[in-house]
Amino acid sequence: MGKHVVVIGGGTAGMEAAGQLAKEGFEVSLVEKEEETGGHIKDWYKLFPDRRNSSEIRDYLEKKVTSKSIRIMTGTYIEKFHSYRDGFSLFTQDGTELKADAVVVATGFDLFKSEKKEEYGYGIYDNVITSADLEAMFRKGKISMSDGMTPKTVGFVHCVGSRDEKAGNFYCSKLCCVTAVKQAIEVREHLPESKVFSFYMDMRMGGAYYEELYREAQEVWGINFIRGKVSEASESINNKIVIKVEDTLAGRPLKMELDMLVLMAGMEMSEGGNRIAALSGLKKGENRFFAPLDHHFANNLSNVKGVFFAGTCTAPMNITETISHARSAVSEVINYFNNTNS
Amino acid sequence: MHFEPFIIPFNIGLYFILIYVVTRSIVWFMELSRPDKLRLQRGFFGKAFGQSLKEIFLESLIHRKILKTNPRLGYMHMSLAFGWFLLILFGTIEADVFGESHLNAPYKAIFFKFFNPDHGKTAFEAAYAFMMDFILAFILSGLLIAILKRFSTKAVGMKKTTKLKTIDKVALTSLWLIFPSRLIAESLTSGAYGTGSFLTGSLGSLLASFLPAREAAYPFWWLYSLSLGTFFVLLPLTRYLHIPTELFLIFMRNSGISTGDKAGTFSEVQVHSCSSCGICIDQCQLNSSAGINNIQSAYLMNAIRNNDDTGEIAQNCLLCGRCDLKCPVGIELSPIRMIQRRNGESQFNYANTWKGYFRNRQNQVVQKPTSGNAYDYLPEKDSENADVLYFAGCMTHLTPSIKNAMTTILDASGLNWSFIDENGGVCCGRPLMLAGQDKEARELINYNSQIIWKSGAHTLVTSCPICYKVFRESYYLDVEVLHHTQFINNLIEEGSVKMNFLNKRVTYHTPCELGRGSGVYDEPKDVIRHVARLESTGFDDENSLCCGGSLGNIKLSSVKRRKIAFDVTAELTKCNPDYVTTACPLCKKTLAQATSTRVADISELVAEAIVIPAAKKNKRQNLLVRQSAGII
Amino acid sequence: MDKFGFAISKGRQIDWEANNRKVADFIRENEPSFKLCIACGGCTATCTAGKFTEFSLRELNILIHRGENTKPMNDLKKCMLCGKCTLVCPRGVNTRNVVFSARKAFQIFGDDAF
Amino acid sequence: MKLEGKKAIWSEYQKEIADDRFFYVRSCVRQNFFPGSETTFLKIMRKELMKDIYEHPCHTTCTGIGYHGDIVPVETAMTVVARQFSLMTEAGYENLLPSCITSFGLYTEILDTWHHFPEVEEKIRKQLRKATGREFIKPKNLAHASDVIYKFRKEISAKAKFRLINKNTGEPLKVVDHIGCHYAKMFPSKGIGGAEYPYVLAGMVEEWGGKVIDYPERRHCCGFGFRQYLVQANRGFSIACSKEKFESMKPFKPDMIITNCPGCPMFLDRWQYVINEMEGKRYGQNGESIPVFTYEEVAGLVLGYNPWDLGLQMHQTDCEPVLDKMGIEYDPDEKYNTSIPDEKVKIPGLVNV
Amino acid sequence: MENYLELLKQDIRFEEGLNACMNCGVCTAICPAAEFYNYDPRKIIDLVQSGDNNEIEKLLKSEEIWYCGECMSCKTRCPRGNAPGLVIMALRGLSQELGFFVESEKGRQQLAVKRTVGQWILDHGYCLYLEGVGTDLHPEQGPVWDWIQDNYREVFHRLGANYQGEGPGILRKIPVEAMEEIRKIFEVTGGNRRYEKIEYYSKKKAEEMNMKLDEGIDNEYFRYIYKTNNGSHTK
Repeated sequence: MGKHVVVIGGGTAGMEAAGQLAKEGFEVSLVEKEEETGGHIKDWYKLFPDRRNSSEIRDYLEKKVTSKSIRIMTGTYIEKFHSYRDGFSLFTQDGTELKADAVVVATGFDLFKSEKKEEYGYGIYDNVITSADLEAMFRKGKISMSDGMTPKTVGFVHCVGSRDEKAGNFYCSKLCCVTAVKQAIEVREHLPESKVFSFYMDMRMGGAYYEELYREAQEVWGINFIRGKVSEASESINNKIVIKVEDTLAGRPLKMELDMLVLMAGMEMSEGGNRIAALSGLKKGENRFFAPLDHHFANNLSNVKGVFFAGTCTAPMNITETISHARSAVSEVINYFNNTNS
Repeated sequence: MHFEPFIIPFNIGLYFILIYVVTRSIVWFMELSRPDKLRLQRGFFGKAFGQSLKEIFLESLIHRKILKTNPRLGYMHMSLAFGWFLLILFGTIEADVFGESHLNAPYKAIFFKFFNPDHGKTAFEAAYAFMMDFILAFILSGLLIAILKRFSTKAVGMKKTTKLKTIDKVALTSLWLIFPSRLIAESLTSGAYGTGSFLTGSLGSLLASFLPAREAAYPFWWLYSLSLGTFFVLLPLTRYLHIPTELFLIFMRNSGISTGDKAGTFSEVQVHSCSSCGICIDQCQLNSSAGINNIQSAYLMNAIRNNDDTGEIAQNCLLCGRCDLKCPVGIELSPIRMIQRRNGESQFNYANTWKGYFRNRQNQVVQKPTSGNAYDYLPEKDSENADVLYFAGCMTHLTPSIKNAMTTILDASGLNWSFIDENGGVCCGRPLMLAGQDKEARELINYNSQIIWKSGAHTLVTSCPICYKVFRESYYLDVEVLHHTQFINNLIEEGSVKMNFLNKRVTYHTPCELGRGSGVYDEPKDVIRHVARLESTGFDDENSLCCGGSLGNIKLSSVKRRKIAFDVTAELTKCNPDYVTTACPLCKKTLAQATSTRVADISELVAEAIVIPAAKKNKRQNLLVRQSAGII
Repeated sequence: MDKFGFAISKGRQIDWEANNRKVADFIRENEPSFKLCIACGGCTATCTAGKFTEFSLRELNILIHRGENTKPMNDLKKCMLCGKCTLVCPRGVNTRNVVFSARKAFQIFGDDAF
Repeated sequence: MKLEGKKAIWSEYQKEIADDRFFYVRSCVRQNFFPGSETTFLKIMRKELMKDIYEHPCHTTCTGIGYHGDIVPVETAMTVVARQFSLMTEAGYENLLPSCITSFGLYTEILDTWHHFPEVEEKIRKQLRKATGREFIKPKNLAHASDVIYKFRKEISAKAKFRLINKNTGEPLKVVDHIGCHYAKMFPSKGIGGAEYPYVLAGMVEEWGGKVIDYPERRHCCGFGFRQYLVQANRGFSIACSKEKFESMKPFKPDMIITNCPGCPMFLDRWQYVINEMEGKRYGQNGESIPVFTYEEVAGLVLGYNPWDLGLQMHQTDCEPVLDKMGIEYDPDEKYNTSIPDEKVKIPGLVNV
Repeated sequence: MENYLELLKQDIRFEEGLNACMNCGVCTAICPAAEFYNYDPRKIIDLVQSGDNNEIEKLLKSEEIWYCGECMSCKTRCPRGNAPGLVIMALRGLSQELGFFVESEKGRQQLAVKRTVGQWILDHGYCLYLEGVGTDLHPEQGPVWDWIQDNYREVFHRLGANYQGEGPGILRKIPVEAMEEIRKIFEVTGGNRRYEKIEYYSKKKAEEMNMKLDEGIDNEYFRYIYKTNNGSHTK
């Protein structure tokens, strides 16, 4: 067919989609704003629930996009987006024009900026970090506080920037709970002496083997789960993080000193996504993610014919879901051309 | 004749053990309660005496019970016990008859061959020697099995055998050495003098053919004497104390003494009568299904003897009572276990003294902090008058089908009945007792008793065997306590209920508390036979299994409980019946989780089969309404 | 106090640092499934004692985990050990032994439990 | 502690504060407990900053304390507030400048409610008309008096005779800032620096040479809680709250406390005295209590006004330690001198807590 | 019996203060009252949103609703944009409307607030008017307060007050016509009605408890509600 499809975003969804498209005989341009492909996977160490190394997924994706019919354009972002009856013409920052018969938008997500939850003091208190920061520590293989010491008590705050009107996000980011459980276990693995606490509103373990992981965290790793949203964190004279929370199951306020506080940042529509939305007139939903035509049976289709969504640019998803969503996007692309041809 | 030093170890050992046994018996006797003392005296000088002798012969020597349950194991025990007994008996006679003097010191008999090396020349002597050899061979054969057993338990058809401590091992080896050393000693001597019968004689001549037999014999006589001596001296510290103790036990039991709920001489004697034969381990489902094999009765007895902490062991048991029935020595294992559970509340504890050669009663009062009355919060409750009371019990409230079935049946019976705990009542108290907390249990018992008294009823029907047992044994009530299977059976016999025959094949699981616990075996089966075809399983009546749900065990994890339940249901469904029936809500719940076959309480079957007389239809109607309205 | 007509109120927060959790440790030691509670409240719902008095095993579990031992010590007496809760627990917590061990712990530790 | 982080937040929470022509409304609490502060405020505004600030003789309480004491219904409070607006309109001013945080909070809340429920505003206009025949225009700009001092902190700094610096050590004074709850907790965007790290006082302190210390309970309420203090039986709660704060700030060795709320300075001041009476505990350095000031008093000290004209003698805790550290000259005898000629100076019993 | 939830919904603060609550406990965690009183705003909100009329009536008669200090810290944090503090204010309003407040020790104190602050507003136009209010009612004000009371005019004069003077200034005398307007507003907007209800129900309660309650603050009932703390409110 030799049709040309531009895939915007070189993360999990983008790479998977590009790979599948190439398999189906399309010419593909994979546009990634960063210097290398891989997206968030790059920053993650191990994946829930099976705790496999994220690099395995990355290798798989890298292999997937080796086909010569895929043109990988890293360090590139779209500046103009024109749609015509028979296709699209996209311009990158350096003015290169990409003529496309179809576009797959895979702009993914950004992590919620935790400093917005001022009361948790991210960016203010030395030992308040985010889940992403912690993954970085895992990759380095060393969990340490600002003073280089290893923490003895670590707390995880769920729902930072999710289910929170004040943060502007009403939705549940869906992956933070299981990530918190996974990270809590990893902390105990790295620091067997440490005590780990998890402050949650609801444990949303709706995925294969998520609940089992939660159980393991309690049974094997003795992680303390306390039901209540942390209200505020502050710093004591000896640099400990003092948190206030209600132990809602005991019906009593609880005060605790921690060496380290990990904020489970939620997922938000990515900056890149917003830019594309602005350029292309693609509709966004109330949750600010791209709005598929239909959430049940057409959640790869957009309000612009020939533009398709893949992955977390439409809603929080885990990697499994992202990959299958990308594949279904490709099958939608195929349908699209079959219909336009006939 | 000159003095032989090698007999010293034997003599020391012998006299030591004789004195020891006597003194210990006296101590035990002294520690008996007055009534028990009288009982024992009466028993000893009464007709029970003969009975006891018979039992001693059958059990202590022949080991009939073990023979029944496990012939190979039985033979082993018999050959050693009975064989040795014969050896001593005829040895003494031999020494009397053929020795140079009559009424010799025991050693003369034991080392007869040494002192009469050329004995066995005449035909009669030869014949006698043949008999002696035969007995020895008999023992040695048993010994052979014993040794095999140590290395492969399968050899004696057992799955597990008791584990040993060092001291036991030493004693064991000395025991094992006794007879081989005697064999070799006698053989060598015989070899030297050309005497001895088919065993010692032939082996003797063989050895003599290449050994200086006379010189070689001497060390073996030493070894023989030494092993005897060591064995006797160590005996009080090891399970072999059961050999003398068992006699004492038999006398006490036959004098009508029983364990009771406090530690005392009788429980002590029982504890020491355990030979660690390991039959209890084989019976135990915690061992066979749940892979727990360090808590069985044999280990408990051991732990008590050694004064180890029995807390864990005592609690980790289903109290199904399977071992009680199979114990060859007839030790009341479960009651002793309960004593251990109550430990901490009971005043009498025993502690080892004299490096374990003695155990005395410590009269220190171990009391737990007085919690006051734990259940003051229970409201004053007055019950409506009725002839028949129905007490569903906690567990039945988790199996409403049984509750509803019983309501149907009771309504159909036309009796004036009342439902004590229709909207949830107070626990019967047995669960607390099973955990060893009798004081608390007593509070609940009193509370429930009040209700029952006030009602003026003459019959109390329970659905839960756990309640049934405690109502019968620990409540002081002047009402007839019936399990619902018994109650239904009565109804049928009186012909006050009519039932259709459900064309179903069913198996019946006897609940522990109902069967072994309370001796109710037949009524449930009779009831079943009225409504369905009852298939037998390999585990009926006394031999029935525990479902695994038992409240008797507070330690057992749900996972292991399920393992037991799976094995049990596997047996119960072998003949793939339509229903597995039982007569206990807890059994029902436990078994139901482990099989796809429908598990039903007998009452449910009956309710299904029952023919409601027109008069009572409306009552039934109301019931259905109430049910659908979710009131019950 | 008298001079001013009031006394300074004491805080009622659970003070994690100040609390003593040896009872919880003891129970975890004796009954590992203690850790598995997800506070669903099934035990409280089915509780025999709970029919007659304020008694929530779910709450006591939490309090013990936090080292708030006073209420549990007084309340656990109310339990009848009937074992219904053990049968309904979705996480297979051996609640009966939890109560049993807790009572034991309070007996052993006495005032050191606080 | 990373300051950049806070700065980032502060930069987000800047609000518009009028530059001149303010309509000033007084605070019931401050008039009774810190009259000197309001006097000083007006003096600074008029004499130092040359601002036009008008006070209408007919303005009254906003009923805030009654409203939060739950004896004054919301509509009554709204109508009383509407009347203040109409006084302002009548006087031709549009920048409302309350001296009281509770008032500020109440005005903010009412304007917000009216914004979301215009029908309520209409109803109130009707009721005001019915009761007084008055009309009103809503204020164009609403700022608390402390906002204005914050806005002009640099100007004040320029005229400063003293700075918040320990003249012996040259170290900046360690200052605890306590913000009235109703300043920004209800509407973070209406407060300088927001609700979590309010900058309104911190800005002054930094500008005038001091150093703000950040302690765990800094956001905690002083415990006024209206009815909680007003009724004697409830004061145990009120004092417990302040105590919580003292215990939390003690390790940081603060030199002084600065507040922008009417009640707070009074409570943080008096409760130190009571705790000392009850438990013999003090929270300042070398056995003293922590001096407590209003922001006007601090501004006044910086500008070199006479401490006794600021009304520091009305504090139960001694202010002298801070005066000494700042190197301010003062006449001790003047402190309790009621300054009416040939009248015996009455010294209260035990004052120096 | 009325539907209390409906009555509450008529209060604008209730409408502002309560969207769906998800019981996260953020309010209780930060609430000063929850820290010292046996009080849990989360539970109250949950109860109110359950709409159970009997429970709400119990609540309106309870001690709990009087523990809140109205600092509004809860409003800052709630992830669902609720303001438990405002809901409490609505509950307190209704409790007084229906006369339920006298059923609780803390509720009865409303009379004390009314007869002090409330009276001052109507008499002087200030929420506080402390001349003559000495350390007998406010021992915590300490010796300095005695001194101030002893030298009231001098002290205030020195600090530039216009004490009871004409024109603007500190503690000035508020002009008669202004006071008239305030009283009129109270009449028109239900302020007086609220005052009367507090008085009416308190008098009834006083009789019921057979305590003397006549005008002013110098009587048995006032002293009782002002000083009594049965100690059941804190841990």
